[in-house]
Amino acid sequence: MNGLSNMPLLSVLLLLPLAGALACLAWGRRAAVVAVMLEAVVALVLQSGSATPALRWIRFEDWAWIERFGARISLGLDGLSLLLVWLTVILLAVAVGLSWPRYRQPGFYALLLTSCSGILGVFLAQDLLLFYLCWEIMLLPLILCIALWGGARRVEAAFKLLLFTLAGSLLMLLAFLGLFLLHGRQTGDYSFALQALGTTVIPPELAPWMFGCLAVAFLVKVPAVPLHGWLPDAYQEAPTAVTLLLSGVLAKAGIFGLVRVALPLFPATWNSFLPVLGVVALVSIGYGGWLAYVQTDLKRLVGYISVAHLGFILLGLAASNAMALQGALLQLFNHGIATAALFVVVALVERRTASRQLPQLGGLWSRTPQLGAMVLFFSLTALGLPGLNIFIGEILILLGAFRVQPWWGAAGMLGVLLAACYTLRMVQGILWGVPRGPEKMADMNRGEALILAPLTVLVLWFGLYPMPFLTLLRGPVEQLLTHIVTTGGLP
Amino acid sequence: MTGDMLLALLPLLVLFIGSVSVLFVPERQALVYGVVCALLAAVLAWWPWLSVASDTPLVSSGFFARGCLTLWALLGAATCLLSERYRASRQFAAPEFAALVLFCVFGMSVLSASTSLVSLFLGLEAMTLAFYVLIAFDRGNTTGAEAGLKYLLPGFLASALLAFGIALVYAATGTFVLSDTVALTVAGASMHTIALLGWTLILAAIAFKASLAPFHLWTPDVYQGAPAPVAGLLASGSKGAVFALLLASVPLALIAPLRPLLAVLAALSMIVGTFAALPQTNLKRMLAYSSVVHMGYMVLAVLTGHQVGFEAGMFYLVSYGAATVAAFGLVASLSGPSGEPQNYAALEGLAARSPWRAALLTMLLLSLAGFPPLAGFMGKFVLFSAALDAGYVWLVVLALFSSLVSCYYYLRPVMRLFRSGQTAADHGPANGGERLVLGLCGIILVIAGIYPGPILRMIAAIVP
Amino acid sequence: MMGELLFLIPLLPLGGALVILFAGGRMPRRMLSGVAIASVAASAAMTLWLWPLAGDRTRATLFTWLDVGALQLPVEILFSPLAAAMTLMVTVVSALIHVYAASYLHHEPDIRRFFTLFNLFVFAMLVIVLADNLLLLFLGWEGVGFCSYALIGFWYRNPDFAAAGRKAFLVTRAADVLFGIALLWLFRLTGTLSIEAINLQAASLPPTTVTILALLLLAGACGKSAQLPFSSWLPDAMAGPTPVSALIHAATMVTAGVYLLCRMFPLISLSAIALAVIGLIGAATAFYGATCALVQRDIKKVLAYSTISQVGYMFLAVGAGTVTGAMFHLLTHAFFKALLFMVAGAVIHLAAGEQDLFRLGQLSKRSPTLFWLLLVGALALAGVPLTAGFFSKDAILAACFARQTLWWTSLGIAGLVTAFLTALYAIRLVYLLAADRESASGHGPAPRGLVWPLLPLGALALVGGLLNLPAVWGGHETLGRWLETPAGALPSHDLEWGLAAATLLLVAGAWLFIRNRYRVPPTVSPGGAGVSFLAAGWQLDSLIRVIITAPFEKIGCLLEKSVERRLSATWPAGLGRLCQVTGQSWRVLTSGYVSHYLAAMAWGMVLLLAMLVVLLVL
Amino acid sequence: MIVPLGHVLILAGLLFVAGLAGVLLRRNLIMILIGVEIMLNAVSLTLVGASAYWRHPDGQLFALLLMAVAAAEVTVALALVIYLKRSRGTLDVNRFDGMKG
Repeated sequence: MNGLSNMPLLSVLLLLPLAGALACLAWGRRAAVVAVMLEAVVALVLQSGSATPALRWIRFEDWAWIERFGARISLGLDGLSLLLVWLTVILLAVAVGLSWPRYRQPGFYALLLTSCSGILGVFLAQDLLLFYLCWEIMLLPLILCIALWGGARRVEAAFKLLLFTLAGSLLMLLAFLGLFLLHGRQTGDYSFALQALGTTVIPPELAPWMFGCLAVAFLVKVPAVPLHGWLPDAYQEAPTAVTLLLSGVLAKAGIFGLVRVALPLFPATWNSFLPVLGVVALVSIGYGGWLAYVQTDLKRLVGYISVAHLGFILLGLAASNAMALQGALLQLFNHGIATAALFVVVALVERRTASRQLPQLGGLWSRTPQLGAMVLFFSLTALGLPGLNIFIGEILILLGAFRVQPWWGAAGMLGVLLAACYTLRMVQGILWGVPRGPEKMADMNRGEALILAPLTVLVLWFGLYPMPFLTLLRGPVEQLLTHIVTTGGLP
Repeated sequence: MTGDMLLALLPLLVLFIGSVSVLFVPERQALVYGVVCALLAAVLAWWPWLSVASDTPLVSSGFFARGCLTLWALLGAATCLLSERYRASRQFAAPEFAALVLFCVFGMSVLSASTSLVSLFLGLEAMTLAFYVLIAFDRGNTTGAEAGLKYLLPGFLASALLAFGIALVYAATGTFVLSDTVALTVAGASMHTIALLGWTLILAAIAFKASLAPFHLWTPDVYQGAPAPVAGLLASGSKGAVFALLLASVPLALIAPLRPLLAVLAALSMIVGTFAALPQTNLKRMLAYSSVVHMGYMVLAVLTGHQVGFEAGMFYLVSYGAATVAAFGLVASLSGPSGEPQNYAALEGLAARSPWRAALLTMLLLSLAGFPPLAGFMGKFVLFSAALDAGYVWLVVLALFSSLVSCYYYLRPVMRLFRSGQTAADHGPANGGERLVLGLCGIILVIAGIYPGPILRMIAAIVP
Repeated sequence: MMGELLFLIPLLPLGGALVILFAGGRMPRRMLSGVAIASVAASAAMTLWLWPLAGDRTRATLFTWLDVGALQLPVEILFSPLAAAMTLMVTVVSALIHVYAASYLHHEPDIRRFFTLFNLFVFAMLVIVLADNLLLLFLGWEGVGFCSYALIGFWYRNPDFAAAGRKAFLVTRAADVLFGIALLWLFRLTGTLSIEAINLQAASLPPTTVTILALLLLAGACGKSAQLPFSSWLPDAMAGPTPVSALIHAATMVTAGVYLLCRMFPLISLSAIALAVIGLIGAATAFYGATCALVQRDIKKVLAYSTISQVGYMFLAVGAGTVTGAMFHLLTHAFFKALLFMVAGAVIHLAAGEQDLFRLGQLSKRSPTLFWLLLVGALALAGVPLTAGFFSKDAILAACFARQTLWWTSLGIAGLVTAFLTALYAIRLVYLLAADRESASGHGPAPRGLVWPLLPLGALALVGGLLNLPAVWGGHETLGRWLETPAGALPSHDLEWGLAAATLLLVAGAWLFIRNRYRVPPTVSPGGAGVSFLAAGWQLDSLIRVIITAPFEKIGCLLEKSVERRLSATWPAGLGRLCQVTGQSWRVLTSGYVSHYLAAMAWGMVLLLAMLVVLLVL
Repeated sequence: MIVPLGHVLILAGLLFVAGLAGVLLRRNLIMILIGVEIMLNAVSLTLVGASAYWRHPDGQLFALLLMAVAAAEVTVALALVIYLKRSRGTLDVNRFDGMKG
């Protein structure tokens, strides 16, 4: 065990999916399963080392990369990234499992794995260039997946997603470059290390612009409401595995970026940005929820649900106190699991009914009660029923937000009502009423149950006993808060 | 003329002699001979006891000149290797083809090594002359002749502009030595205006060679009509050589009044190239417009006017060159006797027929679009950071915008590759030479993208 | 520790639910319902066994649910006398209704789902009752909401039934938003969510804040308890199976709002305005429910409106400051309303599903036992002296009049009027059911399982008044002493006697009126405008539809169509198209004519030269 | 120097523009080539003039070189002229518009 933990596990974690992707291309899609399993094993080993919360990092690895720019391959794992690594691994497994009967081409799995490499890189990178590199790597394979395996308007959807997110990431690149040059000029040390760049003195006339670039880049990925134009089409047209990763993990990467990159780099600007973020968050909650209520396509519907839920997470960031931040960061995981589960059940429903349109569905319960129960269960999760995981995050966020800005908390509460409106409408459309569609359909088979079972367990676990995970987040949140307080001038 | 000078000129001589002697080599071995000559020149450039740094009056033999020569020689070799099957199916006269390629490489090497306006002119003309013929080489194809004409006439005009520009600079400064002319112009001689006029004309001629807007209109037609390997050489080599000159010997950015001109050329190229590439459905034309955009980026490197920027420019050239040569090489490799698969429609279903080549083409286009972790991204990254450092924020923002839009036209053919196509393939499997060249380009793109340190170090070592 | 055993009270029904959920598929029906009944009955037994703990207000902690920043939130229960009384009522009534349900649903194929949800409901209800902090209470609060939703829509094939469930959930959740805001606010103010701690700190809060908080809590309670203006879901909720109506929508869940107010009473009582509003809402709802119940034709809807009305009394009690009165009425109401619902269920069962009062009848002939039980329930509901309903209702009215202010006196008079109306519809129900006419025929006598659980309830409905017999009647106010809750202003003996007399008069009047009106069984005819207005619950539904639901949907569709599909979806696409068009139009430049290319070069040169000239001149 | 350099440059400039005009206005390939030749002659004139002005022979040498290069260029051009005339039967440069866009 000791020998194992001396290995550069983070690098292994990062490269394993890539290796898996190559193996997929060489030996077929079974390699993907092996890669996912190995990845889970590595994550478990990392988890076992997470028992010392006193340290800033559970694990830190640093390799030389491009000396010219002082760019290094530095990977850091703390409680937050560990949680998100788990999320990535779990959702990758779910995505692979869900796609298994449907997509036989190894290329599909290779792309999924490649994307996961990028995602893990984003969660681990402590060097901005590496971060940017991974940021792009995580998206492109998924876009190719959409373009190649998506629905009828796949190319359009893929391009839309690409252009939106790329516009964001180019802005991000601009900000990174500016920061790199500023820091280099100030200190003579040209470096992309996040730690070092955090100390840069940014001219006050530049700071809002640079921060704005980063904020847009990250909010596009989330997406927050005025920047969500890519979402409905991409979610609708993408293969479910991709939709699941997009909403389950990539959205998290956006929020993670805000917390891990934008905040430490621009603490002062961050504080003046919070009111804007709060409004954006509330608009996301309200607009996403309202639109979710009128959707007829299930994937679009779940997509908007996801927008609304992500709005809550943003609200937590906007509140920026211990409770709200911890809730928001926990919610990253919770929402990932919940939204992935919703997409999975939607896919399973579609598999049986060959339709995703609410008017063509109905009375599923009478034919597939087990699947129906799953639809109901995960809808209730999305609805924020206490005892299930989404509720924990939401209530912490709301409690925290109300302390900072009462009307944020109150408006957020209205979002909870909206959640009930749209989820129950969905449940009503799918499960209840007169049976429509095929007379007979098979209930969940063992494989499908195997995909949903772990998600169910996680939803309940995080809903009923979230303390172990909240403890994991305590260190990172304190870190952020001290950063905000000491350098951002917030009382 | 001393022995040292001869030794220093040896690689050039090898290229020149090779280009003459290849005419006497039998048809079947001619291209191999050409490859051997080019590689020999490349090796000789770095052979320890031959590499004496002794500048001749016209051409330098410094590290940069030798590095460039190596690059162009490798490009020439790659062109020969890529043309083997292409030539065989079209009954090209191999010796003449190889001779012209070698001569072209010779011209490029002289151009990028030139220390004098004379050698600059000679090198440029040598290269251009060879291209005139190479472009129209495929006599069975009438578009080839049209392409030749469309390169020839603007080329003539550009030559005249260049010559007049040189004459004016000479008239104003009284010398042909590049460093002196630049220094005198910067210092502001008595005939400052005449000198500036001359430089502007030279700039216009160079803009033609590098196909900067609005001197770029020939580019798509010529790329489309020229044989694919030749177009590859034209797109990477000739432009590369011109920019190598600008980066090493003619630091135009030092002449303050020319900077806005360069900036405008860059901006126009980015905008025009980007928008014109959008509606294209012909791969070669798209690549042509994309090269306009890329050359616009390259101007940024010229504009920085300092070492770091020049290094970034060279790195960008390498990444762009590798992708472009490989892209045109792929078109050549996919060509059958009936023609080249230029239209996107002809590329449909390629992934199913030849997955490796489809994957490579995808990679090349992604690299050109600047997606990490490929060389194109790293190239843009170093280039834009240098330009930002030099203070050209608006140009960098424009460049980022054009990169954004460019994704659309690069990815459009990619999407077609993976669609199930109906078109029958008339191309055979790639031969050894093609595999070697394409594979190498692919590896360069990945390495330069993921671990660019060594390449950057090499470039830093040679850029003066 | 005995205290930890307290957790078994809610966990037993939960365990039952889980067993049924996971193993129910492989169980025979009898065993399945046996598990359900046994788990709830065991819970009731536990409550009795652990009853002594309530005297010491025992707390027990299971584990830490949340510990974030300032928030320390254990999963903790508080077994206070109030909670104990409520727990006992819930478990006992639940156990009886479980037994009833087992026979009531003996034809239903999917009883596994039914009993899972039913047991889950009991669990959630017990969590509400026992929770020590507001968040845990909220868990139960939403939990019962969900179970109610799923059970109302139990017969989901009928989309209307499912929609009724949805409506119930959404309306209550709308109120929960306000409750939730109160929760957030309380946490902001006090830094804790423990109910005890909040109540202790309440006195230090500014009065205006307390008033607003109390009103927010009131709103939450109104939602759950179907008080105005959140009352419209309850009549629709009758779509569920009758045991569900009896348990959830009569005995337990709808009274959770009252229970919440009772728990938070120390806070609420600090604001006279809030109390006045609570009283007003209670009286208004009581009157509203009673008027609507008068004209209903669906037997279950009569009972539903009656529930609304009776819960209104409880609110009135809280407003008048008599928590004891509220709890007393809550308990007696649970007995007689559960009884009435179950009688109604049995009647419907006998009539093969017919629910229209005008098509039912001859109950006394077909099943005398049921008729007597109905009579007991109706008399208790009407508040005939000496029944349980009489004492609890009188206690409330007495508390109102005892305040001796204009406001409370008028509310008390409204309560008296309502009592008259209550008597009217209760006796009308009996008359219509007993009427001698052709009625829908059904199968034989009521199964025993449907009858015997009613007997203890019937007994309780008759003698439940002994729980808190006022001193005037020779009692000791046992319940009040046990609960240690405020009993409000003490009424004078004269007032008590006067009220009793008034009640007797009102009931008698009502009986005479109904006897007169329904001696001849009424024909089936549509009523006038007034009747249909009352029958539709004062058109509350349409009002909500016009004011809230319809605009919400319309704006949503509008957003989708105009903003999302057109604007948001087209502006990126529009930009893309703009780029495309630009590119397309610029293709003209590459005209294919060499002379144009040459000219372009010349123009380019001119451009460069012109720039140079400009620069030199500048 | 009898003629001032300025005058030479003006003349050369005029010649150059004249040649340019020929290139731009003519459609016939041969005439365009002649235009280019005129421009090159302007260059030669400048070079020779400058050479005289600066009093060293570089310029004249370059002029000689230029002639050689021009000859080579024209050789290639004429070969193309013949090929085009044979294959398409015309020397109007705007008839060759098979590729555009």
